[in-house]
Amino acid sequence: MKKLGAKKSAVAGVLAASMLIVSALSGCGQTNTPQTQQQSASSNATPQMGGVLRTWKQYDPKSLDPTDCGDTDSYDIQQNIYDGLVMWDKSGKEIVPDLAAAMPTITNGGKTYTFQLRKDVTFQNGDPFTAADVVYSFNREASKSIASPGESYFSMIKGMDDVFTGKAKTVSGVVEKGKYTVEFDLTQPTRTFVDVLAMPYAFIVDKKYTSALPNQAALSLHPIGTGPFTFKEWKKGQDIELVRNPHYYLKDAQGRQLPYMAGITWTLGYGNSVAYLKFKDKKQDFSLIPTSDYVSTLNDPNMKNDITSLVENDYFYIGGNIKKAPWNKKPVRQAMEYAINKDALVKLYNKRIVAAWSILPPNMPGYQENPSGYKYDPAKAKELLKKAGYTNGLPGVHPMVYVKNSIRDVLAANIQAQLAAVGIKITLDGVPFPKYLDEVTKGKEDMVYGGWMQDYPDPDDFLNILFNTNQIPSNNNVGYSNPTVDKQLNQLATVTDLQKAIPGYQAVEKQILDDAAIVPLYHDKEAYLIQPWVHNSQLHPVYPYFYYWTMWIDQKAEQAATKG
Amino acid sequence: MAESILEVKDLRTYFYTEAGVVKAVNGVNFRLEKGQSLGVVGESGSGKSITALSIMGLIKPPGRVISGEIRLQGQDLLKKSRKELEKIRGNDIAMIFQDPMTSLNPVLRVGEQIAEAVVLHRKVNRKEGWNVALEMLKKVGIPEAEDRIRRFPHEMSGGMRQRVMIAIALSCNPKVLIADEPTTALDVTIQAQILDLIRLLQKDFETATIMITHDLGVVAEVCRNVMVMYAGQPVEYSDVTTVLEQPKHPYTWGLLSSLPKLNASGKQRLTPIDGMPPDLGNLPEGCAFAPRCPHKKPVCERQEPSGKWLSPGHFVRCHLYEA
Amino acid sequence: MANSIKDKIVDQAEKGGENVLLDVRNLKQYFPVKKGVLQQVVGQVKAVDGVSFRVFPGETLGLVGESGCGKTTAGRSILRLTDPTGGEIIYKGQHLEKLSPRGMRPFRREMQIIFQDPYSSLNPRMLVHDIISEPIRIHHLAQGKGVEKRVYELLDLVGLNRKHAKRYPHEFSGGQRQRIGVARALAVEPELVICDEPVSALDVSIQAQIINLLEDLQNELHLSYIFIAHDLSVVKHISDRVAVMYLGKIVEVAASSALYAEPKHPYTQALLSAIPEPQVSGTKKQRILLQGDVPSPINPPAGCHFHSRCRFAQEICRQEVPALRDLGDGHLAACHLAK
Amino acid sequence: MTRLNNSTRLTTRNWAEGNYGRRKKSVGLWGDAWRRLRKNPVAMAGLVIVALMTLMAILAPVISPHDPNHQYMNRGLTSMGAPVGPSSFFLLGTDQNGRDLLSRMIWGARISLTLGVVINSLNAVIGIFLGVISGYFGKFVDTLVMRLTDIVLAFPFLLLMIALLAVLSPGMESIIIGFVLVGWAQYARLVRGQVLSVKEMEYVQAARALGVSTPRIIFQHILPNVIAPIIALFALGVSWAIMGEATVSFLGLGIQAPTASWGTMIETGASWITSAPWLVIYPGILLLITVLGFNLLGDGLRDALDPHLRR
Amino acid sequence: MLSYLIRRTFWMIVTLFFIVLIAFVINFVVPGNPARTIAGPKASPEVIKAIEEKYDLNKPVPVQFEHYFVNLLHGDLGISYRTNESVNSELRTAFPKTMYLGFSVFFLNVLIGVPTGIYAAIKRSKFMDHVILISSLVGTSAPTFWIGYILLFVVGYKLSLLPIGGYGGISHVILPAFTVSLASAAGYVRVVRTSMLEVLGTDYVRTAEAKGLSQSTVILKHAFRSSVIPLITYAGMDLGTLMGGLIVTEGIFGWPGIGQMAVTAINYQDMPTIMGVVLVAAVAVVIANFVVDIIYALVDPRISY
Repeated sequence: MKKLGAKKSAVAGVLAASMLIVSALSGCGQTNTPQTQQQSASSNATPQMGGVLRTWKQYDPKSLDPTDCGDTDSYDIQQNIYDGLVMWDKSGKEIVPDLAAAMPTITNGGKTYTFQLRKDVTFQNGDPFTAADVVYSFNREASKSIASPGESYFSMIKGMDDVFTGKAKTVSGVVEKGKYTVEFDLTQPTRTFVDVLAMPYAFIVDKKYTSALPNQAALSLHPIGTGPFTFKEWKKGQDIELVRNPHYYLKDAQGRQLPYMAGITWTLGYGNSVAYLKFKDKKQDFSLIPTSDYVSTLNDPNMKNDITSLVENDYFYIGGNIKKAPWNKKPVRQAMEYAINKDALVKLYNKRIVAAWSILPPNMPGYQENPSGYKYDPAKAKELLKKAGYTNGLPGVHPMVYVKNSIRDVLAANIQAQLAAVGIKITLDGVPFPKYLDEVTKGKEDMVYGGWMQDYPDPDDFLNILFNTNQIPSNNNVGYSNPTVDKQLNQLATVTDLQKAIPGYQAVEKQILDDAAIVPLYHDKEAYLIQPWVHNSQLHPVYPYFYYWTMWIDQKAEQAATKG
Repeated sequence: MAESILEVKDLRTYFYTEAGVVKAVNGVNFRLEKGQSLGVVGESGSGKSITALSIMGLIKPPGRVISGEIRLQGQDLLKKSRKELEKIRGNDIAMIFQDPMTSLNPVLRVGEQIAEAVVLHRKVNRKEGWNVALEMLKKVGIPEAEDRIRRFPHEMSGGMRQRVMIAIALSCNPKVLIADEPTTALDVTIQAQILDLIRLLQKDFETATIMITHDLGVVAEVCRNVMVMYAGQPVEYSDVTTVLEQPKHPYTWGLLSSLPKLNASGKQRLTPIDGMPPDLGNLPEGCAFAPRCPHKKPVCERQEPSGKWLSPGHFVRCHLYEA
Repeated sequence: MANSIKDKIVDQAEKGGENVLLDVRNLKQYFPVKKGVLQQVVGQVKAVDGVSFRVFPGETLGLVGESGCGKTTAGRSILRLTDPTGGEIIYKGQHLEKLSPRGMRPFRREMQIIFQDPYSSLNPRMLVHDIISEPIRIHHLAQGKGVEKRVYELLDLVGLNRKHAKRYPHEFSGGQRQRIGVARALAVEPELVICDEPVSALDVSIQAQIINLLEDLQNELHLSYIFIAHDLSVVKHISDRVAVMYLGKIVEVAASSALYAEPKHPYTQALLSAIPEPQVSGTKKQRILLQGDVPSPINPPAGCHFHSRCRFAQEICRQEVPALRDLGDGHLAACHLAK
Repeated sequence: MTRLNNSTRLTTRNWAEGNYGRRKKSVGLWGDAWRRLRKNPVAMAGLVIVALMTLMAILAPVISPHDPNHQYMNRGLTSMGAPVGPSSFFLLGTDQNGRDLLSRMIWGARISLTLGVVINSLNAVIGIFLGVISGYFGKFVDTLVMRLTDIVLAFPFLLLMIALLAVLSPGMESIIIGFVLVGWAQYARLVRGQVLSVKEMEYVQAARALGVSTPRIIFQHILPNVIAPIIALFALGVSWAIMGEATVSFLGLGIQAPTASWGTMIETGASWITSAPWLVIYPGILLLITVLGFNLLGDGLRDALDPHLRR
Repeated sequence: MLSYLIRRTFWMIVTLFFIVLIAFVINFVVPGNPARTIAGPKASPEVIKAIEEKYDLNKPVPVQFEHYFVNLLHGDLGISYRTNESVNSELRTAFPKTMYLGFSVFFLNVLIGVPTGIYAAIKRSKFMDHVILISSLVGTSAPTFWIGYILLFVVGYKLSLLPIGGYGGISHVILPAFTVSLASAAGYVRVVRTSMLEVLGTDYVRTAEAKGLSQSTVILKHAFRSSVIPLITYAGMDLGTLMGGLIVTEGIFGWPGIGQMAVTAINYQDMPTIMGVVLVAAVAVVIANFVVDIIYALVDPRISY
């Protein structure tokens, strides 16, 4: 779902704002594995209790109400306050139970999912957690008055859309089958249903507490969930404080009550460069690395060990609008595949990205390095243009729309120069994210430089959503349409075992690239700084943030470092 | 001879402008006796106002008093420090300016503007200062003085404001009062009131007065002696009757014959002075008036006349009387 | 010489002769005073409040009074530089007060004005030549080379040098600038010139030059003047007849010699007595000191405007507005008591 | 950025009456102003800066050592893709794209000056038109125009620009539109005030008495006499526009890449202050000097053309 | 005076109405459907419709304006698209912080501007006068954002003298306030100098000197008091500029005021918030000008309404 530009939007609306983060996050590690490159610190050291993590965000989160968790900043905070029925494990490859006691039993040919819930869970205010809360939460998500932007993720649940459109009062497909049993009835078998349940929109709220609130916004300002940390205070523009939930239901392997840390404080409001300076000054435990300081940080013996990185499940691309000339000519599109020297982009981005020759990112099931075997060959590009009938390059000047930020301006300028070298003249049209959305989701653009980030690790999330004809123009922005591909994608979506679907997806990916629907450019590498006294700072592979509840702080080391 | 209060000797005040040195006051001499009233007459640019400001020590850059003596009861003011001068200004010498509309501070009450000088020079407290102010307002003939003392200048007419100015000037009982065109900005009926007042107070306070004006009529009304100035120099000095009735300098002749006479019967053509006043930054050689003088001789254009006392009390600076 | 003509004019005026150049009847010029939330008009400055007089060809009518009496405003209303509130302005038998700007145009050639301030009355961005030639071109009084010739003629006429034509106004002294102003006014060959304090900003010696110039031009070109001034001696010198104004009204009109010799209105008397004269010996005239200031023209005293300061004021003066009466020999005064 | 200061004129009191000025050979008021300007070393410094910048903008193709858009992928970037510092080849170093910074700064002068001049020309035309109408004819039109300027001037300028540029697409045209929507009000207010005072001058009365037509009065007698402060405002307005463009670009709403604009250069360079300080320091200094130049010149012109100093 | 107050208030309201109108027009010619922005690309048409209904976006623009305006009359600025919270409550948090910074700037401006301006006027045409004038122009010409970064880097990080950004007490406010003040204090210097020079040349200052008052009395009691009016005008006008300076500076230093709120809102095209900020800032400017006019009347006895 995510349009990148938008990255980091777990859900829908993404902001040009968080793009700053995009430009900054990115890794250095040469590894292509999802494991984070951890600092020296000791996986074998014993976790300590206590200590407050001092972290940072440039902007206030959109909301602390799960129905409005439209951006990763909100998600990062909400995941500490709320829990869902299921969650991604640390590898990011598997869904594991969270508030559910176990994975669901699937019956009725894949249309009925039955969850048994944990019985030892209470909300942070002491209310017990029961199946009624689950039913309430899904009805709330479906409610028209809330108009949650995430509602359509759950369209496969029976009656969800009916509630949303006002045809029904309650969601018929979410049924309380006992105090600790919930049943979901789907309209059709859907492989990705459990994936969707791990999204923040499916976080469970306290029915008793939430239904008594005077208005919807109140939950965002006074959130209560079952999560490891309890909300304390949100001073707009200044900071957000969470404190440890002593009644959290999870314990670590040694039987210690989680979470370890006494609290988390996000200071808000200043930009990346300031955060970086504060980190260097040891006033902050976490920071992104400003583009400009990346190289020097890598070379700084005091800091290079503080860097954590990971290749993200996203990809960036350029493409012409296939509905319009001259992009409707395949040789023209293929010429573009040969025209771009992706290594130049990697270099300009200080090697914080990896060159992409495929649509699926390296950590995605079904990843192939270069399915169509394209390479950088400007001579070939010119030849192909000639073949399409353009001996002196493409006629006209083509505006390329993209979400503006400083690093994308740098890359776009380079793309412009590279295309010009083979005879394709473009102008740059960097715009704020809302305007970008407006252009591409209506298919108005001539050329687009865009991106996509996963919602869940399934090729369906990239190939089906971006290239199925039925997604024109809302997500299939380039207007790619191939009946064979459509047929295959529709069929693959109903295959319940992902492993069985992968060869089919690989064939589709090759076909799309053979048709030169888009030109893949690169995948991001997430990279940021974490102080050495913060341990277990494991990145969440699906939404690149931390599992805060397993992190711990070596308070002596912190004191020693900050005093010195 | 009566006691000399103020004596000015060879005063020269020049302005150093971009266009050159402007000799605004170029050798002024006079003596003022106790209780005497001296009229200084001349056209614009004759240096009469600059002379007054020089005496007050209020010449600002680019102007500078470059030579001369200004003796107030024997003490040379030009040798005084700024602090010493502040003690003398407003106390021993006071001044009234031409435009009563702009000469009072618009944001301070009238009483305050009088009282502050009293408090400063007479070393009394504020309350006494206000009492003096009230008394002065009554003396200068302001009706309902108790009310007016609290007013701001803009709430008063021009005539009233000039009375306030006079009250300020006389509040510390100065030995010398310099009035720089005090009635020029006023209407003729108000002018008559103010001149009357000045005459009255002159007697009352026995203040020696220098009345600067371009109006020979005003001089005739209030002054005993007259000094006629031209191009920064006095050209004729005498008692007022002599100057008006038996002037010796061609410039004084010219001035008088330029004036339409009120009591003349029938039409008489005026006899103006030809030409224009000289550029003070570029004075002609010889007598400054020579280019306009109908009686000029060859010597006038070569040599400056040194001036001559035709009789005790009648001074003329003209080659006609030098031999 | 000229005197005989003048005498004839005065004679005519006194007898109310037919040959009137300009007849001003009951002229009013009010300016609104706005106040309040919606800026409603709460009062009026009655700058000119019912002024009537006549000007005869070739004469000089002096208009005197203290500042704020309305003499300048009256001059400007006559020229329609402001639109009069009421009254009639009849020039050579034609009513001017209702004419449109276009309709006024022909009369712009006939009536001209000379201003007081020699600094603000000349456009600093124009060469003297252009200042003087502008009216010539507008009224098509000459073409081509003729324009230049005419400019030089005018410069000669007012006593300026031809080479002055290529200079800007700021390069001239006050007296010279006033001459340029005169040349501009004369460029359209007017019959009536309103001289609005033309010499009061000038030094005595220069003032006399300009007065002489104005007199010479009158004789040469048979001009009529309305000479507005506050300096009574100048007015007496130049005028054939004099009208005295006080608070928007004319209080006395008479032949110059008669007015100065025997003023009838108490205000005129006080005014004349207040003039300081540059003479010491001879008879010192009795000074009449007026008390207080001129009242506000927004709210003038009822009855005779002057009663608040008049030493002869009686009950009738507080009640009734005195009319301008003929006291004989064309000597008019607006006073209940005057004889 | 600074809003234009309302005329802060210096008046010297007439320290003495009369005409002391030396008679010089005849020069117009412009010549007079030029003479006064020449004696003001600070203003002349401003003029020199402005002249140099203009020259730089015009001669950009000739004097810039490199193509401002050429990306030196090897020579202009380190192996990690960071900009390289000043050297004999890149006199002021390169930017993030490996482009020559000096060349971009030189070409940036074109953008800044073009914007400054275009914006202010439009502002001046609109402002003079409305100001004259408002000041000369008064009444209803005056109320309308003045209320409009009040409203425009009551908007916090930068906020309005941000909102406007968020609506329009970033780029040169949008910046011009935005700055003109706001900028004309300063001119209109100034012109109106001037017209009001000039209208009452006796030479205008004289022109009316002579039967000069209204358009001619406006164009011949009023406009030439209100033009002086407009010229000063123009110079200050250029500095305002340049600074404004830079600020808006800094907020990411300015000129599109890859066009070399100083504001965008500073914006993208701002975060490089620790590792590649030349990226932000040199364009910043150039911007400062240019704005300073126009400010100095504008100030000097205001003094030189101030009618209060004349006479 | 009362009728003046009423008239002035009337015009203030008219002005504000037009500000609302203009702000509204700007915001509603925005390309793109705010509902789509809120909902995100994957949202179904139903979601978008629901969101449009929720935010009143499905009505014709005049109706939207009427609703907005009626709510505004009740003091309700609407709900933020981004946070779902009332814009009022967000402004209530942010505006005082902008005021805090703004008044700090004002304080610095007066503290620096007034004495320096007076000093320059006294030293007219002397060396120090030129130094002050030129440095004030350099101050005005320095880009705020540029100076902000450099100060932050040098003073905050390299020298560690002051906190590196963020909201807080005096130590936090110094750098951002100084950044804005650097440009605006220069204006104060120039205004004070000019008006002092003008007043120092007046007849009544000469009268004061002729009374024998000391130089300091003449300058402080007679000259400065009457030259304070241009300063007040300037301060009132400067407020709008100040707002601009604050927006940029708040962003650099992480100051949680309305400037930062505006920039965030613009990134999200959160129109109710943008309008709220524009309105509040405009109202602040309009009210400040109103106050300036009142202060005029209090300071200058010549002005009566």
